[in-house]
Formats: sequence, C-alpha cells, structure tokens
Amino acid sequence: MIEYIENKEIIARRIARFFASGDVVNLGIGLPTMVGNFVPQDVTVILQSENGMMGLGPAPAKGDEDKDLTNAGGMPVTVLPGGCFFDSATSFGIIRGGHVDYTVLGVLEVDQEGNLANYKIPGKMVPGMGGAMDLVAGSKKVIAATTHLEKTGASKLKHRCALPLTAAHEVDIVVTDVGYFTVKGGTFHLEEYFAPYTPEWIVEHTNADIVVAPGCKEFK
Amino acid sequence: MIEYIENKEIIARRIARFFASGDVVNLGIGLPTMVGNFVPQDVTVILQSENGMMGLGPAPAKGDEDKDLTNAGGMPVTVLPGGCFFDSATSFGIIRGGHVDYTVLGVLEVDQEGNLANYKIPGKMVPGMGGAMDLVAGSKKVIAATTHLEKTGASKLKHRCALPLTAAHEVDIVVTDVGYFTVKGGTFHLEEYFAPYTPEWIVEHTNADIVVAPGCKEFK
Amino acid sequence: MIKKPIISAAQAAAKVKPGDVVHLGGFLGCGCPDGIVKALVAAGTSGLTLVANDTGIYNEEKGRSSGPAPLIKAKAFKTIIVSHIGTNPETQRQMNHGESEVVLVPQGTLAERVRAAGNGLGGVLTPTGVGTEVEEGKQKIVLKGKTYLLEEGLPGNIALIKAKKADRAGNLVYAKTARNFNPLMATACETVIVEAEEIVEIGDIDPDDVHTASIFVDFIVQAE
Amino acid sequence: MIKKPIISAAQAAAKVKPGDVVHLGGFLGCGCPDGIVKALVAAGTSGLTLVANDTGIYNEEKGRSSGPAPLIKAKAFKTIIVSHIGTNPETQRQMNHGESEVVLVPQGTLAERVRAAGNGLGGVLTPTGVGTEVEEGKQKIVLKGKTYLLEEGLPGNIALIKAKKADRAGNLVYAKTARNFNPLMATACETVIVEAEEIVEIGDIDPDDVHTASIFVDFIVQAE
Repeated sequence: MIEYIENKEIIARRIARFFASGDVVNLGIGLPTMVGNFVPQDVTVILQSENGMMGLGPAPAKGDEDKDLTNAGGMPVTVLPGGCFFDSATSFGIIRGGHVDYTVLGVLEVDQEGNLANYKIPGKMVPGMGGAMDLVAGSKKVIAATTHLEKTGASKLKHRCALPLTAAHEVDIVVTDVGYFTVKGGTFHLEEYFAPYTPEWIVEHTNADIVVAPGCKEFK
Repeated sequence: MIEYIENKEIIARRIARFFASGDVVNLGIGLPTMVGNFVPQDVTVILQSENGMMGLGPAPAKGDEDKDLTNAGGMPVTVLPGGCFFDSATSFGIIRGGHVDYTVLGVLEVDQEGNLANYKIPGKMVPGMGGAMDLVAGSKKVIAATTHLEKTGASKLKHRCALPLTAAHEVDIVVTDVGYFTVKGGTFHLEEYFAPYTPEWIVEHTNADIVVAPGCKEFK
Repeated sequence: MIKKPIISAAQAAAKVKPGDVVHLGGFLGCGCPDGIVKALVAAGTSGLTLVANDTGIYNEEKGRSSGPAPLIKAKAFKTIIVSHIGTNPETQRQMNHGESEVVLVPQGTLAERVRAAGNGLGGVLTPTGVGTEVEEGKQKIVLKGKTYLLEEGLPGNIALIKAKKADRAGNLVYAKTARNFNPLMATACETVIVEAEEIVEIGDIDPDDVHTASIFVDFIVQAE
Repeated sequence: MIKKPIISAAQAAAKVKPGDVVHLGGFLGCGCPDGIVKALVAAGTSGLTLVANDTGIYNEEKGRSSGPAPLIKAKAFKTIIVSHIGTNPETQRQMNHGESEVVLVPQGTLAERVRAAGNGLGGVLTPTGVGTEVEEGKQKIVLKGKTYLLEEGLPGNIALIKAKKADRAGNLVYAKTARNFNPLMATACETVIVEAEEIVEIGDIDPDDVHTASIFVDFIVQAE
C-alpha cells in the first residue's frame, strides 16, 4: 500500500529536464515558477514573461527592486544580459506565433483529450484567464504541471474536464508528482513513473484512460 | 477665349493652404511633393513618410546623404528634430488608423463619386499600388492633385473613372490648376477658381457634373 | 515640431467625461499613470468603461491598492473590460453584486483588439479561445483547416498612459516592463494623456529609440 | 543567453533552397541585405517566391540595381509578391512575358499579412482595397456598417534581413528608414538570417532599445 504524499518539487524537477539550450520557455505563476530552479547548469533556457520581456532573471536582492521591472505576477524581477523588453501585442505575438517552445501551467483539471481547465470555477472563483488562453493556444508544447490528486483524493486527470476550458486539445504533456504523461489519440500515455509510485498504482488512482507506454520507466 | 496652360505650382500653392499647425500630412511622389515648398511659415505641419518616419525634412546637402534615410521614393532626405522612425506595420497603422490628417496624391482619373484611379493602366503601365490604396482608404482627408486637362485636352475629372480604382468614394478634395473642388453628394463642387479661368470656363472644360458652390470665389 | 500642452493631473482627470471608455495603461500596477488615477478618484467621475490589462492589486488589510484598484474601489466603472481580476477581490465583489459588469478577455486578444482599433483594422483572426466560453457569440472563420475567432477592434475615448520619458512634442520612451499596453492604447483613443516621469526638450530622444510617435499624444502630465 | 552562429554571406545564401518563400527586407534598396543578395545571385538558386516591399530600382543604362533587383535580373523568382514594381522595368518585362508571376499587394496590407503570419493570427480585416481589383476572390466582412477585406497571413521559409547592429544573441537594432519590413519579416519565417553592419557583445544593447528580440534570429552575417 503506497500512500500519496503531495510533492511539488519532483514535478518541477522533472519538467526542467525537458528543455534544451536555446529553448524559449514561459513559466506560469506558482508551481511552474519553481521549474526555473531545477534547470541543469549546462542548459540555457530563455525565459519569456508575458508582461513584456525576454531574458527574465531571478528576483533582485532586497532593496534593489525596480518598480518598472516585474514579472507577470507583479513581483520584482531582474533582466539577464541579452534580454529585452516589448509591448503586450509583441509579447503575445511571440506567444501565439509559436515562438515559445514550452509553456508550463498549473491546472484545475486536465483531460485525456488534451483539454485544460485552469481559469475559472463558476460561482466560486473567477480570476480571469489573463494570458493563459493565448499561452496554451500558441506555444509549441504545453506542459500541465499539477499534483496528481486533490486534497479530497480525487484525480486531477479526467476523462473529460467539467470546468470551463482554458483551451481545447492543446496539452501535450502532463507532469504530476507520480509520473509524466503524454497526451495523444484521446488518452494519457504514462511515459515515466516516480518512486514510490508504480504504473499499477497510477492507473488505479487516475480517473481517465491511461496507456502505459511501451518504454515506460522509472524517473531518477 | 482663355487658353489652358498647365501650371503645377498653383496646385501645390493652393493645397499648402489647407493645413493647420500640427496636421500630419503625407505627400505623394511628384507634384504632391512640391506642396511642401509652399506651406506658410507660421504653419508647422508634420510630414509622414510611409516607408517609416515622422518628421520628414528636406533633402540633405550633396555629400550628406545617409543610405539609411530615404523617402518613399527612395531619395535621400533628412529627419527634423522631434521626428522618429518605425516599421512598416506601424507606419500603415498610423495611416489606416486615421492618424494622418491629409494625404495628397497625384491621379490618372478622379470622378464625381470620389473614386480615384492612379496606379494602373491595364496592358500599358502596372507599377503597383505601393502605399496609395492604404493612404486613400485611411487618411482623414484625401486631396487629389492634378492638372485639369490631359495633353490631349481631355478632362481628368470624370463622371466615372474608367481605369482600375485605387479606392472607392474616398476623395474629399480635388485641386487642379484651374480651381479647387470638394466632392460630395455625387458631384464636384467648385469652391474657388484660379485666374484667368472662370467658373464658366471650368464647367465647360470638365467632363463631369459640377455645381458652382454658393460662396465660390477667386483664389489669390 | 508642435509642442504639446503640459497639464496637471487634475486637469487630465477633468478631461475624462462620465460615460467615457477609458484605456488605462499598466500591468498589475507596473506602468500605470498613478497620479492621474489619484486625481480621477478625487474628481469622482463615474459611469466609465475601463479597458485595461487587469484591475490592479487590492488588499484592504495590507492597505495595498495599485493600478486601477483605487478607481474600482471608488466605483468609477459601470463596465470593466480586462484579462484578469484575480488580484482585486473588490472587482469580484462588484461583479457578484451586479454593481459592475465585468468582461474578461484573453490578454493577447485584448492587446490585438486595442491595436486593431488604433491601426484601422476592423479586427483580427485569433486561435485563442476556440473551444472555450470566449468563442460564444463570435464569428468563427476556418482558414487552411484551422479555426479562428474574429475579434473586433476595441477603441476608447481617452487613453491614460505612463511613460518614462516624453519630449515636448510627445514622443515617448517606456521603461522595461512598464511598457506593456501603454503604446497600444496610445493609438486607440480620441484623446491621449501621458504621465511622464521626465519631460525633455524636442531633439533629446534619438529618433530610433522612440516607442510612441509624438502625433499620438495630446497632453503631458509631469509625474510626481 | 545563447550565441547565434556568425556565417558568411555565401553560407547564408546556401540556406535558401529552390522553391523557398523568401522574405527580403528593404524599401527601394534601403535596408536590404545586399551582401546576402549578391551571394544568392552567385549561388544561382531559382524557383523562389519573393515577398518584399518592391523589386528594387533597376536601371540598365545607369548601371543601377538595388534591393531585390539583382535577383530579379537573375530570374531567381517564379512568383513575386510585392506592393510596387514601378522602378524595375525588368520585373514588368518578366511579368508581360509570363516568365514570372507578379502579385501586387497594397503596402499596408502586405505589412499586416507578414505580421499576422509571425504573430499567430490567421489574418486581419482591412478597409484597404474595398471597391478595387484587390477585393477579387477575398472574403468581405461588414462590421458596424463598414466593409473590410479578410487578408490572410503570409509566412515564409526564410527571411533575409538587414540591421544596423546585432548582439551575439541576435538582438537587433535598425537604423532610421532602413527598418521598414525587416522586423516584421523576422517574425514570419522558419529561418531568419540577418546581415548586420556591426556585431556587438551580449549586454551591449540597452534592452529598452531592442527592435527585434534575439529569439527570432537564427544566423548573423557581418555586412561588408
């Protein structure tokens, strides 16, 4: 009997391994932002921030904040050498135009058709989609980052999203704290599992169609 | 008997008087470019050049040409203090967006419906429309600048253009070397005449419907 | 080159008339003309429509109120057209109580709609929102097998924007991520007022470095 | 930040394959990557489609040949998509003799079509060309009583552009009116090669002054 214990770090750690040097990446607020901490030293990714910058750097030291330099969450950041700034039309031109290699977003629900819901719980929470709809519709690869189970024990991976969609059929990869899945042909494909979870445990605890991919292995 | 003698200068001279300080003006190649020489000293117009600049200045002194600074005809120009440069999408955004107060263009034909033909004589001359279609469709006021008669004696003002149109129903003002006309309600309105021509002569030598406007007077 | 009038924030606020569609620059407060917002709150103008990226950050406990938040709190808007209200619970409250109508627009679509209005385009075709609630009531167009939504231009009566630097003619330079929607809104409104941190003489900005051409700007306010 | 390869004009020309759609920057020769054009003529590549503002200035008597004109003369293009050919009689000759197909596009529409392709838009709605031959075969859309033409994106395989300055990452700054179509084309093609007059180190360009972000640029050629 394997007990589920939420582990956001493994999600960020695994996602960081997808990137190759030169990839342009947009990291959403929250868990996806953690991904930046785990990119291997020999890989140089270029972080885009949809409020209008390329070459997003780490948070400044206390006292060095610049009121004119924030990320899409409104928090103070820095710009790396070789970065640049642009207006919101250009920023989303970059996003919609397919010039972002990976966008990483948190989810409320994600389903086996590649549908993603992360911007609205009707009657309860209506923060607005911000840039998420454009990011999911426009990026070359969309990675959904999420804990595998709700606090209630319900699976975040679904046969079909019940909440209003952020985008339809756009998710390519889902990484949870139990494994890494690709989404194709209307089903999840388990590509890697994270110990102590096993493919059997994962299939049992996921409320969606899952195929265990032929080369499925443990991620270390 | 008044003899017609082509006089481009009077056309440029009259058009220059339409402008008020602060007006943004685009002057086409050829005759329209002459207009710039006759703007009154106390009027400051801002010349836009559709290849990407605001604040177009006069031609440089010989030897001072800059290969990176030309007008829409490819000729060396200068930029005035307070001018700026932008790309072609922004340039035509300015034009189409109604931010140009006056565009002045030459014509092959102009008709009483405000139709303009100036970019093509099928089977004979097909230079392409360049920026003319956008300028005529987008500018707040379109001024057609033309000699009144062809070398053959035919009127350039028509009941209906026969040549392919640059734009439909967009011309507001026509200035020829015999008078200044507004275009409204499907007819030309003679607003001013230029000596030695008289309203009678003009009506007689124009192959289109003309109303002599109530306040019609001689331009001095 | 013509010089543009330099006016006070209060004079700028007085140019906003009840019922106006107001384009307000800024992204979660970064690049928002705070001085004009403050004056507009003081003027008490209401019945406005807001077009902005978001409704700012509002936190009553921490006494934090940035971007459009002071105007939201003052109930200046009958309609709020933004991409995000998640950092301003007061907006959600007004929406839930029917005090304001909130229209949520994807951020990239909002940027293109503002740009289209300022650039003489009727609209653009975007893939964003296809298959979501955003597509409701909109024309769908299929090109080469891909479905797009027709999103129309979104013009305004008055743009209130923020720049790092303005010359006396109105040429503008923005700083870093404070650029965001400001240059787009400058093109899309009948009247454009910029709050500039620094006002310089004509000729002091390199013509290659200008972000917004002078002709878009009507009035300049010196930021405090 | 990743550095982009610096290659020769000949290596740049070799990346253009027969049949490619080539976006070539410049306006009547101003802001055209002349070194790459020369190398492409030498390579003898043909069957290309040209997307450019114009076909340059060609005057055999005066020995003048600017912009795309040397490539036109070399019969590199089977299709020519431009706004203007009036300063290059050789283009008219090839068109009249059926040696090249020439498609004339209004300049502002061309700019938006290139931008749309690079910015993930299916197209835009423009009033330009309504009531003219340009509307033939195009979808018309009426919004608020005004008629627009639906103009689709115009992507390319390879963009050959010219900049004043490039840093090693590929951030670009253009000079004066040599900017024109260059930044638009940089967004719209699978491969982007810039001919830069000056190549500087990463960090040498102020991030607020960058006209084209590094991520659009694949290769850099040092202009002669």
